[in-house]
Amino acid sequence: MDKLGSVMVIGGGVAGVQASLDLADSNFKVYLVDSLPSIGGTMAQLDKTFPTNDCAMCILAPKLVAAGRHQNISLLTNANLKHVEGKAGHFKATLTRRSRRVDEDKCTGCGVCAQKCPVEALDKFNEGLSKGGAVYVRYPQAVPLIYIINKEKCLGCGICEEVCKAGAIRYDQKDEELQLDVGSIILATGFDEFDPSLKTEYGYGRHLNVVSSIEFERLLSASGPHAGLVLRPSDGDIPRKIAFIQCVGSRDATCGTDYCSSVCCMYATKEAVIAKEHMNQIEPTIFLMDVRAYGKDFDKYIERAENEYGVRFVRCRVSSIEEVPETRNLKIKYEPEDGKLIQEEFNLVVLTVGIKPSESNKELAEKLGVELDKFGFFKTQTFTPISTSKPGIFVCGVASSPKDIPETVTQASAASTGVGELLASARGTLVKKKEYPKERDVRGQPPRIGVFICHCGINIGGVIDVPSVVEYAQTLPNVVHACDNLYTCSSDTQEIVKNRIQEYGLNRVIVASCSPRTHEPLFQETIKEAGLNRYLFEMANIRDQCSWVHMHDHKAATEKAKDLMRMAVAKAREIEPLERVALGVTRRGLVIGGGLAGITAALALAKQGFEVDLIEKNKELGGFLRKIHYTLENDDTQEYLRAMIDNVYSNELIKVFLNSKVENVSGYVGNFKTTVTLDSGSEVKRELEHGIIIVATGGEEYHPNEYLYGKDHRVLTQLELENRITVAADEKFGNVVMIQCVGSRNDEHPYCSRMCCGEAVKNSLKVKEKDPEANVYVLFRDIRTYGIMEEDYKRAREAGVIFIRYEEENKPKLAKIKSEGKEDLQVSVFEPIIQEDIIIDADLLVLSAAVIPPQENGTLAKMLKVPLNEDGFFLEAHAKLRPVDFATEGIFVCGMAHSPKPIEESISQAKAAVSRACTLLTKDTIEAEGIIATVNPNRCTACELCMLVCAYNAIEIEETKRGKVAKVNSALCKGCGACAATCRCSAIDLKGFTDMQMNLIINTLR
Amino acid sequence: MKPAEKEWTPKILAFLCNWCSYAGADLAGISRMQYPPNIRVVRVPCSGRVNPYFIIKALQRGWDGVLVSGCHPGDCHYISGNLVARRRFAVLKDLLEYLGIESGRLNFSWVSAAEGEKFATVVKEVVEKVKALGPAERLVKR
Amino acid sequence: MVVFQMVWKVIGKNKIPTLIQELNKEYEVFTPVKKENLVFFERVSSGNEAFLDFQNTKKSPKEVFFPQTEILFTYEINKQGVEIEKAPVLKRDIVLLGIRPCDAKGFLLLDKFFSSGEYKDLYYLEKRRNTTIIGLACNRPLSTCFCTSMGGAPFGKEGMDLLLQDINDKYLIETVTERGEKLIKKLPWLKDAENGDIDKVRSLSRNVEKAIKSKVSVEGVSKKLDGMFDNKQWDLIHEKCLGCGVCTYLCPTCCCFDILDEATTKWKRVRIWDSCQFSCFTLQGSGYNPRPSGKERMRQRIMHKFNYFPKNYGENFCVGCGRCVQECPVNFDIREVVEAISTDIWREKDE
Amino acid sequence: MHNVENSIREAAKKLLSEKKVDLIVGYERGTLPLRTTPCFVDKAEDVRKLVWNENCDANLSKYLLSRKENVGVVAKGCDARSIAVCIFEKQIDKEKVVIIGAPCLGLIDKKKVKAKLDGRELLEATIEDEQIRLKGEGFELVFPKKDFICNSCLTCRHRNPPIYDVFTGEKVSEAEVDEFGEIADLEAKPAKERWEHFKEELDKCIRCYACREVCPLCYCKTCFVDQTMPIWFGKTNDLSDTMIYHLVRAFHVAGRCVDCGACSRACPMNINLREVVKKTEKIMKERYDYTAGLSLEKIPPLGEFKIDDSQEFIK
Repeated sequence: MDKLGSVMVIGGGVAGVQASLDLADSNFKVYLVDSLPSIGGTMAQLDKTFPTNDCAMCILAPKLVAAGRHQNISLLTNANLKHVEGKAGHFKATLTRRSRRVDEDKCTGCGVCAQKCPVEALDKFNEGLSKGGAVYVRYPQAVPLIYIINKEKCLGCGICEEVCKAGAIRYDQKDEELQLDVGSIILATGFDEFDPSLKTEYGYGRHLNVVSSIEFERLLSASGPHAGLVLRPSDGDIPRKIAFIQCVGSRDATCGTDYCSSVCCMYATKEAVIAKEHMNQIEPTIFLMDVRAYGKDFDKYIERAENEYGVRFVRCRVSSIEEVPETRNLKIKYEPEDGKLIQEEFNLVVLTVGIKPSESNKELAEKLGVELDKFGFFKTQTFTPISTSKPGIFVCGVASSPKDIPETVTQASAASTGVGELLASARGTLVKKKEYPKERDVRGQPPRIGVFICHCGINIGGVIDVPSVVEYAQTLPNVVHACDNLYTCSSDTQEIVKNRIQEYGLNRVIVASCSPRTHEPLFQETIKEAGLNRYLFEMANIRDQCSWVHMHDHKAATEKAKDLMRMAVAKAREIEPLERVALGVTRRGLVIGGGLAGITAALALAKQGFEVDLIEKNKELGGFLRKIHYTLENDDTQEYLRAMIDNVYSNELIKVFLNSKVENVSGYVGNFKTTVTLDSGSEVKRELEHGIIIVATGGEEYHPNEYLYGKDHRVLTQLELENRITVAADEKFGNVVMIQCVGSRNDEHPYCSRMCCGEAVKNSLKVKEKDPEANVYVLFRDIRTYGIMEEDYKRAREAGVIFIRYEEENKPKLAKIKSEGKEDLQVSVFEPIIQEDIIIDADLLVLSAAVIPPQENGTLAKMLKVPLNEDGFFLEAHAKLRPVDFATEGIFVCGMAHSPKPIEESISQAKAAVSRACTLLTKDTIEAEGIIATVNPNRCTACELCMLVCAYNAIEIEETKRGKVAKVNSALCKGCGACAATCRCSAIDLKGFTDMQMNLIINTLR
Repeated sequence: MKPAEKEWTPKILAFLCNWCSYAGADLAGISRMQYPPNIRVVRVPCSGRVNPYFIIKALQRGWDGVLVSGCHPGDCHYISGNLVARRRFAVLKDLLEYLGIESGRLNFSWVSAAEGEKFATVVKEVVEKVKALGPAERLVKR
Repeated sequence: MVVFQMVWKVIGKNKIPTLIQELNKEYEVFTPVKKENLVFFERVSSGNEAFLDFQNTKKSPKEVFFPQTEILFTYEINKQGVEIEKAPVLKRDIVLLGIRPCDAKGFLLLDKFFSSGEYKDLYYLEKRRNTTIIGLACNRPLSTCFCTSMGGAPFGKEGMDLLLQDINDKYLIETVTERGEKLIKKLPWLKDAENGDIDKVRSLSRNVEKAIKSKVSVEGVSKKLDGMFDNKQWDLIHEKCLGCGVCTYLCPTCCCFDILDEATTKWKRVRIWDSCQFSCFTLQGSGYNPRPSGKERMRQRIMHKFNYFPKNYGENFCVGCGRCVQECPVNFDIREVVEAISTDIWREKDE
Repeated sequence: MHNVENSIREAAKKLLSEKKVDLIVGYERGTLPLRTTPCFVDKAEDVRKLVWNENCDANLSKYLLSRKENVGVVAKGCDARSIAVCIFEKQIDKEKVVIIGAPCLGLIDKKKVKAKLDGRELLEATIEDEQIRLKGEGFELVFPKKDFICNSCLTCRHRNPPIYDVFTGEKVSEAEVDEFGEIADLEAKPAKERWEHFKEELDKCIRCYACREVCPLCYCKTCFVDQTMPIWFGKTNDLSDTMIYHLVRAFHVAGRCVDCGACSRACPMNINLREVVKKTEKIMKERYDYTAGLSLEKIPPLGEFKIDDSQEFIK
């Protein structure tokens, strides 16, 4: 049966967008379906993201725009899945596209309709906190930027139809049905927020000053209802004391949500920190059970919140909230660990709501024939974290279980690898390449500038005297044509632009209209279709940054428009055609590290038809996983590993190098050369060529110095215990004491090792299973059984495992007590609830030892020119949205090389790394940026300052006839211009934003 | 007073990074926030592109004030362009002020893509400051 | 040639301010002015500013005729083309008071440069033609002065219209040219000099000339340099020279310039000083530099002063003021070079 | 002093005769009182030309830039530090330079001497026992040497070269000095007064570029003021152009300047150029806790960043 090279992605949140981009970039046709009128999902609603406090919109918007513009992606918004048939390789899907009452092809997104709409409707995006019209977009930067009429609110008054000069309003537009044939489906349906009114004891909906955390997020946002001011709903006062109540709808059997929502501890802390940043007088308190800061660099964030921002963390369950009628303040009753009941008054209470499976999951599961778990998430398995129960249908992000943004993005890429493995044979069959006329060579010609000035309906023309700007433009040097248009972006005007280019022999084009951020690519495409290099284009933003912001001063706005015109012309006179250099790609991968992540990556690459070299430093494959024998679900990991290793050796495309290490790496994306040393008795060196590198060097178990480890045979690590459990047939365990965080979260290793809480729960359950009489004590600081693992934690407690919390400054102590000729191990720990030391005689003391980075990471990082974080793990390009990429293109990271993590996450990451790699390997050539830095060798002194400031390692020093000079690698340069601005000699310039152009712009002052 | 001075309204040159501040300025427009019409925006890929020469040249040519705005630390589209630039600007600003250039003529801000309001506020404040200083003179070449 | 009556006048030192005050009514008057520890030639507006108790000024007075920055004209480009607006011309005539004989001789050399041949430099000449020079003889030459080796003298009159000669509390004024005489006539209150004073000045002149110890044998240097373009010594002597413009900018005879266009609110065409010692002096648009290193640049300076100029104009292009010797940041001493060439040390070393 | 001078000669002789270097860059007697001049010795027998005294004021690292041969260089603390900066910036090949480090207790500032003599010409100067004897026509004066020490030396914290290959003489004790005290008064003034001050000071500039040419850090192939395409700033002696020249030069040496004082000493117009560059040194110290020229590895402030760098000036 023939497979189809197309994919349907359901859900346009960050997961859906990432999966779509990866697929589209590796030559699949993508249909991105969202039931909302625009993509962006929950992340578009966030203010800032932990742990970097990045502005969510700043980092997400470029991805949304990229998805909106990608020629291999079709956005199907305001659409729902109706029906699916077929199977992996060829599904037939029927969709319903609900009417927007706005013509998608005609709407320019100018927004006049919304300005004039007389209806005030509550704004859903701002969580009902502010008002918008009946014709609206979800958020200002919406993709696609097409308005929609809310038919429930619309009065049908006809005003919008009247003011829309583009004629896009269609009251009579009908819903339509759409058929899609796709090879595979990805579910990225995200989640719903828990409805806090279900927890009646917290008074949400009754007390005005009790808000949900999502509402609070909007309050914090600069684009939110109060533009970032934190004001409480009842009276608009600044709340001084704010309480965050954690686990509202998480870890709560009473609501059927026994799982941990995984993200709330961090996002509540983030909200507290940002509230504090916005208004210093705020005193935030977070009421929680455990601080689940299990992610990379999360603990550091919590520490800063506590110590630098003064965020107070109180461990307890809040029993009730009462409103003080006069002040509308809220009295919170809670019982801290010491058991004394306390009542405290707060000005505002934020309910940190948990994650709920999307309401649509049930219906989708039915239509698609896939299974849900008992909570309503799409069901997956440890070893196949992105596969649903039905072949050909993949799932990613929170659709399968609660997770944070990087995990979600990782899974989205991983799902794309899932598709790639399935549809490798059909790759590239459904994407079309656009043909353009041959580019006119305009170099050396005097500039002939054409200026097109847009009225944008009345958006510009209503404020700026456009004809006078046209007249002015005609007087400027090198301008040979200037005219005005009603909508320059409309398709008929595009034709006009093309005709004028021919008619007047234009070789530079300026459009004065809206923002280049949204419209430059469109106009560049137009001039390209007219045979001009796309870079021979310049824009003057006379709408967003002129007519819209000076609406009441027509004269000044017109003057400003003329100035902007003059600046654009000044620059246009100096712009030159730029080339996007095509670089060849060696379609072969290198994977460093033969553990779980490395093996998974190598197999995923090979399954998609790429040759792989897999390098392992030890004498056999398997890495850390060799020491793990079973999972929480009781799957046999060793069996899985054996099968994987067999697959590796039987795959002709994979070449394994054991006892090997990387000696040297040179080259760049698409064209790496690596020297590998094989130590098999005598040293052999091999040169490998490949287009990408995946770093999967794994982690190691910390060798504890604490608690007599290595000095007493009764003291083991968790992995050793696991081995013993597996080997020993029917052992009696007696008193087993487990101590968590041995070597983690301390000065030496300040991070959380993430997997140990799960390990401890898993092994204690196993001990109890093997020997029900055994007593298991787990001494912990925070139990971090995030996500669905929370259920196992509950299971362990139910099985009689005793969990005792200890404070960092009051670590458990171990003593050897001599009695009857033998020495007993005695563990004492301070119990915070009874406020006393308790003493346990331990037959086995099990240490949950930290996961530490391999020492050779340092050398490898230097060779690859990629960074490590403070803890010695590899540091990705961006903690949120580029979790497996490095800033240096063509190099990726996965597994424990990135940070400690459990099996399913390593697998997801490995597949994600492969997906990112495939966006390069599936291409014959990589197109370099046009806007890149260039070196003038006559000026360069090779002082290397540019190399220091380049974040992409794109500059190297080259020996030439004239001596040493810097050289920009066009494959790596991203065109930020930091080098150009840093160079004292002005030996580097940035194409597209040259010194000459900037100089002329500055000189336009009259 | 010469007639030209009577009619003086400040002209301020603003270098905005494409990914955050320029987007923030767009958002101010999309949200129809009104601010004084005295700034002229130059779009640059990153605040890291802003060479000190751009700023000094603007002052020499008689722009009454300069604003450079980029992504907040950590938000840079190019990872660290804004952080490299921050040091460069710190030194430049300290030096210019030391030479006696009025501090209000040199302005720097971090404005994110979501901070339309902040952008409008920044512009208002900068324009106010420059208005209070009067027309640029000290470094201007006539 | 116009014959005129040589007159000797005398002026008390305390009357100098009065003199300047009076000249100021009709002329732009430039005199030495003391600023902190340095003495410069500057336009003065009152008589008290002049400072005549100096050895020599820091900068040479050449900038009065050849300013460091001179706007030649301004222009605008519009749709019609280029519209030129000439720079303003001289409003009043100039009097330079207190010019040392070496600097006055320097003017004569500059005159050759700016007025010989086909192209006359009008900007220079207009100012030069309308200037009266009142010199001031040297009673206390510096240890680095070697004017006598260059054909000058501490009491030299070359290039002067009038010469002041210092005897205790007064100056004797010697009329040198008709222009000087004209000026004297405008100052009827000046007393005639007595013969005794004139004699005193003559003997003083001889004594001071004898007191100049710094001698450079410049005789025949020009000729010797003819064959020395490729002498190996050039490789060595330039080595410590850093290529700054101190020597050339302070020199009373160096007069290389550059012309460029500048954009302010209008376009300006500007002439600025340039120096053969700068690495970009001969740098061509293509990136090629015919004088790529300090060696060629140093050779140019020496050759220009002691070979090319003498060939073209019959005189060395140096007046022995010693400014370059005094001010060179690395103590490069042109006297040593000339001496070495003259005494054939170079030729011997080259062989 | 003589002690150091002898050991410099010995070191130089050894280096030359053992062929460790092809050339020694040092100082020889100048042609004027209180002057020395750079000299280049390539034969062991010529080392006796080398001198060492309070007038060895040139920063000889300038002569090491882009040298092909192996060179031994006489270096004071400040000179050695600027060599370190140039080595970091790959302008001097570490492998080709032998630093003959010498301790320095301060150079004589001939401008201070001139100011003291107020127009009278100095014909002879001798320094002995912390005293300086100045002779000229009709005068002979004796002053304490300390009255004439260069300002850059008065704030020096590195009298002993922090890096060297051979050390000559004995190490001297480092002084506890107020590094940035000399610009404190100026900094405290209102902006307008600072502007007036610099205006007056820099108006003297004749654009001879002596400051640039003596500076070992000014090694650009084409200085920004000499560049075309575009022409950023004018080369005239218009105050605005001059100001900007000095401002940008100061910016360019920020985080690199070791305050050797060569620019100030070279200026024929007696402009106190250190006043401008000293500020950059202070900024680097206060903002980034950085002192230039103390290490061959440490990245200078403008080549790196910290996420929590000061940003009080950014809104």
